[in-house]
Amino acid sequence: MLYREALNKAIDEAMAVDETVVVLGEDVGLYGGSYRVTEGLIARYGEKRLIDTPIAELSIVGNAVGMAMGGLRPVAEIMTANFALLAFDQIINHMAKYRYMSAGKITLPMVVRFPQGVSRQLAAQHSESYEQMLSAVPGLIVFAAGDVNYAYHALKYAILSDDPIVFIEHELLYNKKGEVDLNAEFDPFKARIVKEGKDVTIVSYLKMVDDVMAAVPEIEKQLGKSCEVIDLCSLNPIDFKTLESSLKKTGSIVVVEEDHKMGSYGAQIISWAAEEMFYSLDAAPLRISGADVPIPYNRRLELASIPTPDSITEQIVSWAGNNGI
Amino acid sequence: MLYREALNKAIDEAMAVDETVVVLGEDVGLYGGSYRVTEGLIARYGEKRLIDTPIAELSIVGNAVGMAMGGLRPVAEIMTANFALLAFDQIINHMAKYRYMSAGKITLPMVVRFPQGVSRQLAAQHSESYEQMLSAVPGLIVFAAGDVNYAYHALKYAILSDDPIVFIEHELLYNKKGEVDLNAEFDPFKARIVKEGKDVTIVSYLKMVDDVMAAVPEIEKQLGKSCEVIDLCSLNPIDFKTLESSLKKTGSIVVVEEDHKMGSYGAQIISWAAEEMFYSLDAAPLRISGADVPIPYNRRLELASIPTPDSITEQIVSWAGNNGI
Amino acid sequence: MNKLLAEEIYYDMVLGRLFELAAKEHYMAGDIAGFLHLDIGQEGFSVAAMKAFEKGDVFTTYREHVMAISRGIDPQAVMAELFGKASGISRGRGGSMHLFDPSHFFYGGDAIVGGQIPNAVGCAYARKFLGQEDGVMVVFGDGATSGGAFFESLNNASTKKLPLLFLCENNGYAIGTKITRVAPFEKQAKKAEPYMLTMEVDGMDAVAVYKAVKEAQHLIQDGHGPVFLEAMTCRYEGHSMSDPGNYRSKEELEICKAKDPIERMEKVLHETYLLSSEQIDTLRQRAQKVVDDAVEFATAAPEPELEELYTEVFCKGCANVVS
Amino acid sequence: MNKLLAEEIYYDMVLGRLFELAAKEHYMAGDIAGFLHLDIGQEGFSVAAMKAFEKGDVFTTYREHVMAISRGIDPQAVMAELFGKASGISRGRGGSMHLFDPSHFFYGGDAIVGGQIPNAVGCAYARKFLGQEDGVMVVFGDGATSGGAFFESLNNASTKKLPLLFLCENNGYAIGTKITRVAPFEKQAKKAEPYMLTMEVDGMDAVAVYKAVKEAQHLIQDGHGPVFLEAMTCRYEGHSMSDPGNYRSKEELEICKAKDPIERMEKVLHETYLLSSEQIDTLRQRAQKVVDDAVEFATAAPEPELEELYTEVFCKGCANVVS
Ligand SMILES: Cc1ncc(C[n+]2csc(CCOP(=O)(O)OP(=O)(O)O)c2C)c(N)n1
Ligand SMILES: Cc1ncc(C[n+]2csc(CCOP(=O)(O)OP(=O)(O)O)c2C)c(N)n1
Ligand SMILES: [Mg+2]
Ligand SMILES: [Mg+2]
Repeated sequence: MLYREALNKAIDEAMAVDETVVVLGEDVGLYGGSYRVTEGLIARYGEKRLIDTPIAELSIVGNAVGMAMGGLRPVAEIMTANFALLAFDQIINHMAKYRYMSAGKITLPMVVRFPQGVSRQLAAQHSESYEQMLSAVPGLIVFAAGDVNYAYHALKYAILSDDPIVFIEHELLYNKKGEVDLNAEFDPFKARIVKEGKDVTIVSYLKMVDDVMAAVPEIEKQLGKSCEVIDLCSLNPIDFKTLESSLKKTGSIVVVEEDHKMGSYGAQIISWAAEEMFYSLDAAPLRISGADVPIPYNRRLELASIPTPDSITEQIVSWAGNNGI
Repeated sequence: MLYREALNKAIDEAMAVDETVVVLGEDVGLYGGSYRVTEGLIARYGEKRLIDTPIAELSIVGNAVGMAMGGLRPVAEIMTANFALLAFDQIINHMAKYRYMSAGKITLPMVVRFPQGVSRQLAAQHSESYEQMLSAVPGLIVFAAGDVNYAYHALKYAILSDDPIVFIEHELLYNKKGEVDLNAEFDPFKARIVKEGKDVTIVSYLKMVDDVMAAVPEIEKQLGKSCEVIDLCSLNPIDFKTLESSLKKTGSIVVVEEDHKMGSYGAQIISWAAEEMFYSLDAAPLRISGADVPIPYNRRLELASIPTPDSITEQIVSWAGNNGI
Repeated sequence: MNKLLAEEIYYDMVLGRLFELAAKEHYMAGDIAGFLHLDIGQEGFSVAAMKAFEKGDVFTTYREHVMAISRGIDPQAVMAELFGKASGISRGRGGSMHLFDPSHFFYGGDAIVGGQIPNAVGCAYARKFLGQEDGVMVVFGDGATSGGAFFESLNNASTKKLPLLFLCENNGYAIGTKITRVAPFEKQAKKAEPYMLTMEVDGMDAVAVYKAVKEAQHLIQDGHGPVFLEAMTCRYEGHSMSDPGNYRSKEELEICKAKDPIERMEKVLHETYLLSSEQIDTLRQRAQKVVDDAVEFATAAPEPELEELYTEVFCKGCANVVS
Repeated sequence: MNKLLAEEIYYDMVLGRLFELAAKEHYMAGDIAGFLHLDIGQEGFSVAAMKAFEKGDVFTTYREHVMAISRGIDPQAVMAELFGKASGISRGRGGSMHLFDPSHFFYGGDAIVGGQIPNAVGCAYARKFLGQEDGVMVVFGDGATSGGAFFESLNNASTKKLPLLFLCENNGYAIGTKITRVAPFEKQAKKAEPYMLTMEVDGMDAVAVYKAVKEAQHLIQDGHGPVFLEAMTCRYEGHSMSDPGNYRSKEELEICKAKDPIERMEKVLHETYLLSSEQIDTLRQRAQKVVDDAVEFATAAPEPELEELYTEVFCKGCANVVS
């Protein structure tokens, strides 16, 4: 199944079991979603549940908040992360806070989902990542779907849960193939150990997990060491338990993320490791991030602005050298 | 001079030397600004340069961007940080990116200023801090005025500079007293060593600098050690040189910030210390931050949600104990 | 309007006024802090709107004490909230600006100007979807009519023909800025004209407000789509307790106070419903007693426990799930 | 309109069409990537608007190649930008959606729908402030007329009586969504009626667009305040190269293509200005040559150096200042 099909299946099944689930966003209905995530759903559930909205992101989220107050389970789609900025007031001042401010009287069973990240030459206004900002907002749960199985299970969980959840997808993953394990018990808050290893812990999420995995064979070859690769999955809350065990085992940590380095999400992970696991660390932690520049259009520059399997390999190998790993 | 008077003086002098400086925002003109920062300026410079806007933050920043394109030097005031969220698209997708996207053809000599932070029982929608988000945006310079002298010099610099600059003030500092040193050479990008010391480096900014300074005598007494206190001043770019020297001297670092801990601005500082200064660190770094909750109205809860001199003392003393400092 | 209702409206207005005066007093005494926005002068508008919009959902702003009480929320729970106490309607976490009570279909207390309007649009969609026909009312000030959230909502509510009453409380000012200085015209209903039926009412006349809101609610319940009603009002106090209000001349304020909605309603009670001065006095006394009790209750009420800091942030399950 | 101008407009339209066809071809060949939004079908609108709004500033969207060229930006620099080359107008950093050239008063290329509109408002304020009387024109699609940025701008431009022309290119669709499905009416000028003079024009008729924009620019230059002009157009291609455009029926597209602005202008040249087929052909060939040269130039142009990644992010001084 493709990643986008897994998302579609999650929404479809949630809509089937609960009639109050509605989807809203630009082109989500007749068009089937710009990444085809909601394809076919309008035929099944009609225009009242697949709501094509005008281009007004503030209202997409603001209306979803009100729908949740009024008894529905809205799933709001923002076409691309950058446009979510237009809805930040509704996401941060409203969606994230009403429950707390009302002392729990208001619950907002809602999801805001969007794709983010660097795709292929979409330039500065279409290539951003906002997990850094949104994971820092108390009251929001933030999931990041790095693989097909997680995409399906976590989105379905998110839609049927009573919490306000931000669900992040990656532009380049929609056509990724993978299996959905329907039998397994699933916990969307648990980090996923993508590959076990004993010498270096590499923490990542979203598309960078694939880039890390692409780099690992070469890294292991060059270093003669084994890497444990972890997909965080839930960006807030963070499954620190899983990180802790891994770090205790390996004594080192590398975070790989696509976003700009300055003030990045990964800084939180490294900061945690330094604060809480200092005496388990045998080496300086390493953060591999994007460059601190708006994303340029030109392909060479674009690729130079984000980690790639090659640059990941290079940075980890050189770091290992400097730190006696 | 009061902090707000220093800001006023900076704007006033910039308006006097450059006729293209205009100020726009809600209640900045006739009313003189809700924190009286622009008091008296409309009488001097008229309605065309002190522009009272309607309540439309997206347009306040969006218009300022256009004014800068059209040949003015706008200084946009957002009444409180939370409302800046409404303008995040203009700040992040436009103000921060036009120069880069246009390959330098467009320059935006503009400032967006706002107060932030926990004041006194203003509750969840009026108590937030956004340095975490805005410092992570490539293309924006972010200043945080922690004292009167910096407020004056850095704001004047910001207004007369050709860069897009976010200028952060703190709700509780407007009536703070201090001297402005008019003779000294001033570099707004340089961190300020508020107090020298040799055993522990404490990094902070905005109002927390005062809280740290209030805590330091007791900390030093209890520990029998001396603290070096640094006010970061420029949050992006960061004056890592000053941090580096201090850290090399003390071998330890504590960051104190008011914002929620998860994904905070301070995580960037700790992450840098762990990545770049690991082998100079004698102890696990410590990050003292606000609680991961929306800010509650009740005063006891509100105080419990942010660091105070007492809690700073307590945390540093207990950390020192655990780390053999 | 029958006599009972007229009395009730008058009583609520007086209750509102006295409540606000008590809040003001206790703000100055330090029992209440933060931003405190008083509704004095606008009680006719606030009360009549709540009474008229009987069923259905109400969304409003930070200037909402009188509306909350008139909607049926216990004044004690409201005053305790202003005091930041555990017995407050938001358990002391919200304060004056954030009174919420879904059991009274009251989602008041948004402090982002205009922020509640798209929420009300979404709620109207939900109610219509669920076949609940009472409609939704969203109250906002003149200051909210220049922001994107407002405009997008006009457009969206109109496209979807939602059962939504846009109720604009136009008191002429947004903090210190006169609306006419930052808008192209004085009456903001004009902005809604391309989208829906617009109406205007004297917001200092409770009876007129009651009738207008009733009429509007009937229209939206009948499937007419959204309606915009603008009520011209004025507030006597500064914007909030921290605003000295120097931007208004004494004369302007006098003209405004001459239209006092309570005195006006009193006259209606006398002249139309033939209430005696004593009967009116009894109502006042009853209201005073309720306010006194509310203050007493709020004063005695306990502070929230420190553990309250961390409740209702995340889902209950999260912590376990992760651990 | 004199003959020379008519020829020039026709020439630019053909140049635009051929440029877009070449861009399409080179997108499919992999020389251009990202989102590529073609203006085919709308050249009459784009060219005439630029020619008519002679002086003054222009702000527009991602669908701006034809406007950029018609504004006077060298087609080679535009094509090189699409190719992501160092000789591109934005040195390969912006791409198709982000063509900027202040030397031609062209601040086109915003890819946030509606995002450029408040910028244009601010620019109009600045120009008026500085006594520069040419006015500002902001171009946007029908899809932008539902977002807060647009509405706030109507209100603000009207309050300040700014010399600003709101030029709406209504092609009936925002990607796959027909405007009438998400707006309460078909013509979006209605939204501007409370604020300013509104006008409508057939966007497939270059001569009409030219006249309407000229008239509007005169009005705003005469201190009349902002004007809203809506041009009904249609695009022949999908929204961008990644959109198959299945949401439109063949018939709908045929009707649309029957109004082809280039054929129409050709007729005008023949009938009004008495150009021969040969003369028209010469214009076409000239345009083709320019496009061929642009492609050749873009192909041969160098890639940006890797150091380009880090230029113009911060102020020049910063690094030194800190170090
Ligand atoms: C988005 C936003 N911007 C600014 C503010 C600050 N602010 C609070 S109330 C207010 C004035 C609102 O005026 P109006 O809507 O007329 O309501 P009134 O207070 O007159 O009842 C302003 C500017 C805010 N709370 N939210
Ligand atoms: C704020 C924002 N939301 C969504 C998008 C995605 N998007 C790009 S173009 C577009 C449609 C715009 O339609 P319209 O304004 O009619 O212009 P047209 O493409 O038809 O010329 C959308 C939804 C965007 N770029 N910006
Ligand atoms: Mg008002
Ligand atoms: Mg369109």
